[in-house]
Amino acid sequence: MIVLTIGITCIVLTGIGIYGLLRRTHMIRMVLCFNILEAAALLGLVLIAYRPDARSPILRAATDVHVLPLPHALALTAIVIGASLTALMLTLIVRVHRSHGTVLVDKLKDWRG
Amino acid sequence: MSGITAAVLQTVNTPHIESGAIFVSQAILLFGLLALVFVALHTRRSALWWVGAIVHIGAGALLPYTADMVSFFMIWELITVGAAIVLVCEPDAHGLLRRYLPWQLLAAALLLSGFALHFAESGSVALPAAGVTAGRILIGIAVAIKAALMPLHLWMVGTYARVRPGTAVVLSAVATKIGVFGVYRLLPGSISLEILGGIMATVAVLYALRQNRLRPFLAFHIISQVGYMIAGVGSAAAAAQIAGLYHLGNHIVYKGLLFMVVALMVPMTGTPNIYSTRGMGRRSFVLTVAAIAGALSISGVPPFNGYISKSLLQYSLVSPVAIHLLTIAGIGTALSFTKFLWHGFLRPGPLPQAHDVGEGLIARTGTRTITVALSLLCLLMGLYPRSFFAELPDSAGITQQSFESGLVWPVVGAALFFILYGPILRVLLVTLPGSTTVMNLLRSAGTRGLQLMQRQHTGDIRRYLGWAVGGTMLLWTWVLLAP
Amino acid sequence: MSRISAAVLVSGIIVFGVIIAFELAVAPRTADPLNHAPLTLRDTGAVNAVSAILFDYRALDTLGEATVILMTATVVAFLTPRAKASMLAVRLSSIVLYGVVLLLPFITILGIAVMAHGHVSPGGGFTGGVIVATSTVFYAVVYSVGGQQSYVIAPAANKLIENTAMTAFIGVGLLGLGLAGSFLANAQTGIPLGTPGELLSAGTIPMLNLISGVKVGVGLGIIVMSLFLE
Amino acid sequence: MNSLLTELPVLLIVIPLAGVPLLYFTTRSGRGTALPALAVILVVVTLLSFSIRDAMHAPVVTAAGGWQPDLGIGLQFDLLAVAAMLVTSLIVAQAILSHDETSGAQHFRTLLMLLYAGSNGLMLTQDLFNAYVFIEITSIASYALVASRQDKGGFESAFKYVVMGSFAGLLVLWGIAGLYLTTGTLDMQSLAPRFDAAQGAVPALSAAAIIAGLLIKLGQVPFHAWKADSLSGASYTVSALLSGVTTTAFFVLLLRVLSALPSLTLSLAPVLTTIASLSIITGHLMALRQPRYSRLLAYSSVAHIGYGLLAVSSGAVTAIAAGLFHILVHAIMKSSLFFLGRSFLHTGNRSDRLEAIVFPEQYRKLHVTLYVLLAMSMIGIPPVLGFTSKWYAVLETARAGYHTGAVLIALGGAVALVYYLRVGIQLVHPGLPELSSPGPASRRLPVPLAGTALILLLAVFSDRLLAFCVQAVVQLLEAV
Repeated sequence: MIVLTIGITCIVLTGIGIYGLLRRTHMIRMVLCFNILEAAALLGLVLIAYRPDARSPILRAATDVHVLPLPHALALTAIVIGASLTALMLTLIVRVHRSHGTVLVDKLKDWRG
Repeated sequence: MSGITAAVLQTVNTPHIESGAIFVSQAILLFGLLALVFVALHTRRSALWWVGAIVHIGAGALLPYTADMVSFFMIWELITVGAAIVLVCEPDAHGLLRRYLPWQLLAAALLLSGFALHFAESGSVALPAAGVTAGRILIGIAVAIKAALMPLHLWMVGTYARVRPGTAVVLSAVATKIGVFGVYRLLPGSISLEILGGIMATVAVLYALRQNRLRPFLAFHIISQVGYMIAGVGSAAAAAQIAGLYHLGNHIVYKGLLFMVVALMVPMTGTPNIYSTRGMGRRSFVLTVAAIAGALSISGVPPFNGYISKSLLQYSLVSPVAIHLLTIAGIGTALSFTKFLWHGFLRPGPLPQAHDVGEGLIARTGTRTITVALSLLCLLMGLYPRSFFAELPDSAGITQQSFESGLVWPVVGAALFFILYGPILRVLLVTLPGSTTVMNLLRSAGTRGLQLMQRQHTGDIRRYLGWAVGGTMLLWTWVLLAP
Repeated sequence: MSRISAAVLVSGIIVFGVIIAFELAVAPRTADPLNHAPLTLRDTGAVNAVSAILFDYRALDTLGEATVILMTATVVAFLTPRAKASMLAVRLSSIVLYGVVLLLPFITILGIAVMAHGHVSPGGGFTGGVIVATSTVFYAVVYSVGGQQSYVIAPAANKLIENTAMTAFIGVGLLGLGLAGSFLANAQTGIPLGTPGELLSAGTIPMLNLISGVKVGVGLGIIVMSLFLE
Repeated sequence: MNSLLTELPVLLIVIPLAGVPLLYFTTRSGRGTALPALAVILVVVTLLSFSIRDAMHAPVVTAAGGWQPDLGIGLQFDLLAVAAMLVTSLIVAQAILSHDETSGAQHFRTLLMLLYAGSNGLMLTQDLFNAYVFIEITSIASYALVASRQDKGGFESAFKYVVMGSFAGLLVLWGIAGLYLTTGTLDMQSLAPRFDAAQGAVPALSAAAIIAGLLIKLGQVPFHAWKADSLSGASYTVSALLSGVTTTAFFVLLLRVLSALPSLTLSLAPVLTTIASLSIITGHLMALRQPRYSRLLAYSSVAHIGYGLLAVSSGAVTAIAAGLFHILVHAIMKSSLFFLGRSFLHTGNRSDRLEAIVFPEQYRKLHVTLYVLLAMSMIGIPPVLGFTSKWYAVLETARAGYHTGAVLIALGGAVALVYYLRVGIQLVHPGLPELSSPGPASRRLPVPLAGTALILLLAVFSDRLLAFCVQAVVQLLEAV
């Protein structure tokens, strides 16, 4: 049941994220959409690690069933990278706002063709 | 193996030695050197121009000896590079390069594709490369561009009409001849090539008749003569191939002669228009003799060299259609050159004022000597053809009978000029589509297409993201549905 | 992107998502994914398997990750030359002002504790680093009111700490190279792994935990400060 | 020494990374010098050249941290990596020499070291997730480099680049997660059998997502549109890096991924061929009407990477080698063309619109010669290296059975001529009005001298270079 719920959430989040990326003109909303997409991917990773009735991979007693630790490690790395990307995008938005005077992505049309 | 260095080394060690190749190479080399001497005497050129011209002619003379695709292609490109260097030195370099290079590179690309398909089938880089049908067609188009076959001739007329006269002499020595040699070397003989050559010879003559400027006029005659050569070397009959090659040699000589005459004429009369030039006959005896010799050669009048190759072609071609077409072309050529001689040299009337059109020279003795030498060469190649090209049959030569048969059609052509020329010209002007209109149509269609494509790239990153999402989904769909 | 084409694309994505979910539900899983958990204790001596993977099995990834933070911090600081801070126009109440000062040591200590216990309990360098970063951010937010800038650590010192931490990370790696012949090696170096569960156990993992904690703390601090000082 | 050899792949990544604090600590104040960065490159190249012989013998496989690839991260140092890294090192070194602006020089060099480390990692790694980390390192460095000009156009370019790049990164992340879920491994070496054994469509879909992400990074149709936009605002040095280093690294990674999944590559071949063909057509046609130097070159890159992809997707060893060879040659010549663009700035004009660009007075003839040689190489006219690589690409693609593709590659050169001619005519245009403010006069020789000399000299050895590439591809395919 929990797998199903998280799976559906994952798919729905991806859909929302992609739709937002394609439709929203505000740059910060685009960044938020990226964060949503990333959250979906992280949920997916956590779902991969999931085992029924398992505990977190803190190996107090070696006999316990643990969830897979590797996806968690990957997720941690992905979070850090995602946060860095978000920071970079926000910085760029600040600078674009200063130079173009807008935060709407459809106004960024100096380069085209 | 398609190793480039290895293949080039192999060609250096074992070149392709065969009488046809030797003849073409020597013809190009000989005439090329004469052309260089002519230019040297005629006018001053920059050092870069000389480098280009020497590369152009040298590569042209080298090409017939290549034994494999790598060397053939590289030297083929080297000819273009040489020509490009020459054109860079011209006053209107930009326009010339724009006209000349794209076509040459297109030819090279098609040749490369054809070679590639051949290589794919045979696994070897040896020439001749005429295996696959598709490859054969590609190679055919490539050599057709180089030989300025009729719908693909625009580069040549555009270039030869705009360069300085001396440059035209040098360029005319190599470019189209290489195309003809390409037909000879790379394509198998067939009736369709004969007919194609015949059609080209005829149609080009019709276009030449229409011209009123000297150099486009000569350029269209080159195309027409190339038609003869293609009919010859493209034939399956060995005799026709030899005749075609000999025509190539002849053509190099008399066409160069005519270009030189024009190069000397224009500054003297001050106009490139055929109808306005006149009185050359009274101004320069030497040039008049040279012009007459060139005109008689190209019209195939015995005992000049054009007759030999043209009559041989008439006997040896397989397709009767091609033979008839060539006869019509011969009449047209005679008609056309009667016009040239009449307006430029023989017509009575007041002499125009001589003035400088940019070359800054008056013909010097040296240049005239060369025209005389070439006129003599035309005559000698007609009188003693077998000492120039040993492969020719014993029957080749001037006899009593040949005077009778060879004079018929040229005389008909000359007579037509005086009787019917006006009506013929009027019909031609109305019916033939101009090449510029076709070109403009193509160009505007192309531009419209490119604009459409460009307008899709709106600069909106969300649209690009949409393409990426769509592309990914297409990839996924394929993965799902693929077996 | 028009609404219709966006809708088509998104529904396509959802269809694929459903297909994937269905496939995963139906298809029998042939290969069980690689599981580090049963090996961790023996190999690394760390109780926290995630930490063991991050700082031992896949320490190269973590080096890369630390690089990403370093790089982002550098870039963000470079692209946002310090302008005047103009966050809030009002003066904050004394509760906030003194509360932050009171809280600050505790937050920092908590962060350091999380870093230090990364190999024995949930948490680790990254989590701890984020906690430390919040403390500096708190301080800067509260004391930057009114236009003057306040730092816990000066920007130049931040950079120094970042680069030193980077050097230290590579240094630990080189230690492994020197002692065991492989970069970022842990157990093979001969450093005692200790008793699992103890603070001083698991070889180089705690060191790397601390180093990356410092890096994350300082790096995130730089990033956030640069962005809000805009 | 032996242990150093087995650790070589890690060192090749770590040495440039260590360059970052090295640059920081050796800088007293302000701009610093280029020496530490150059030293790093020198060390890497020395290591590379000393180990070519070992790589010839057999690929050097390293288990990072001493953990066998399935548990930990595997890195592989083979001829493919040697070839690509020699090329990228050359370009990075040229970029360091090329960047003569005082402001932000230190920042630029730091990013350059990070880009270098990231691209080296991309070309060496055998682990999918590790590849993802390096993809992000390389990409973030690229985004930052694009923005480092700090002007209006630069930020617009950088933002577009970040958006597309992040999307690509997410696709790769999804793909990696899916592959790990279904095959249970992240190691490319052990992927193939498990991939074939796994049931259902998920493994193939995941791998396709990774490939799509890499195609975005490489800029192939229909993922290409960001490329020109994000190069437009970058400085020429940065554009040279992006089209030289980043592209090469991603191409090598794509090669590794494709060769790790032979069955998928086989079934995807028609799609990849279509994508490559479309890229060739679109790239060349779009370049025809571009008003700016950098955009024109960017679209031409789309087409040239298409050549490589086309040759690679045919699956034959010699064709893959020819594609690799062309990509490497393209990296050298395209980056040289971009470096050449820096000379426009010496005439005092900042715009790169084709009407405005012109070569400066100093070394004018040299500049023109360089441009002509490079353009000949891009078009594929003998006797330069670009010709031989195109020749091999055409012939080997045809031999592998992709006749249309071979014809497309050959015809591409003819189209390319039209736009390079247009630029060339503009560059030597004599009737230019006097520029109001001549830019910073440079006494230095143009940077792309090295690259151009290389494409001239190496043309003689193209047979041997191709043989080297063939050996590299054989190694790559045997390793799986």
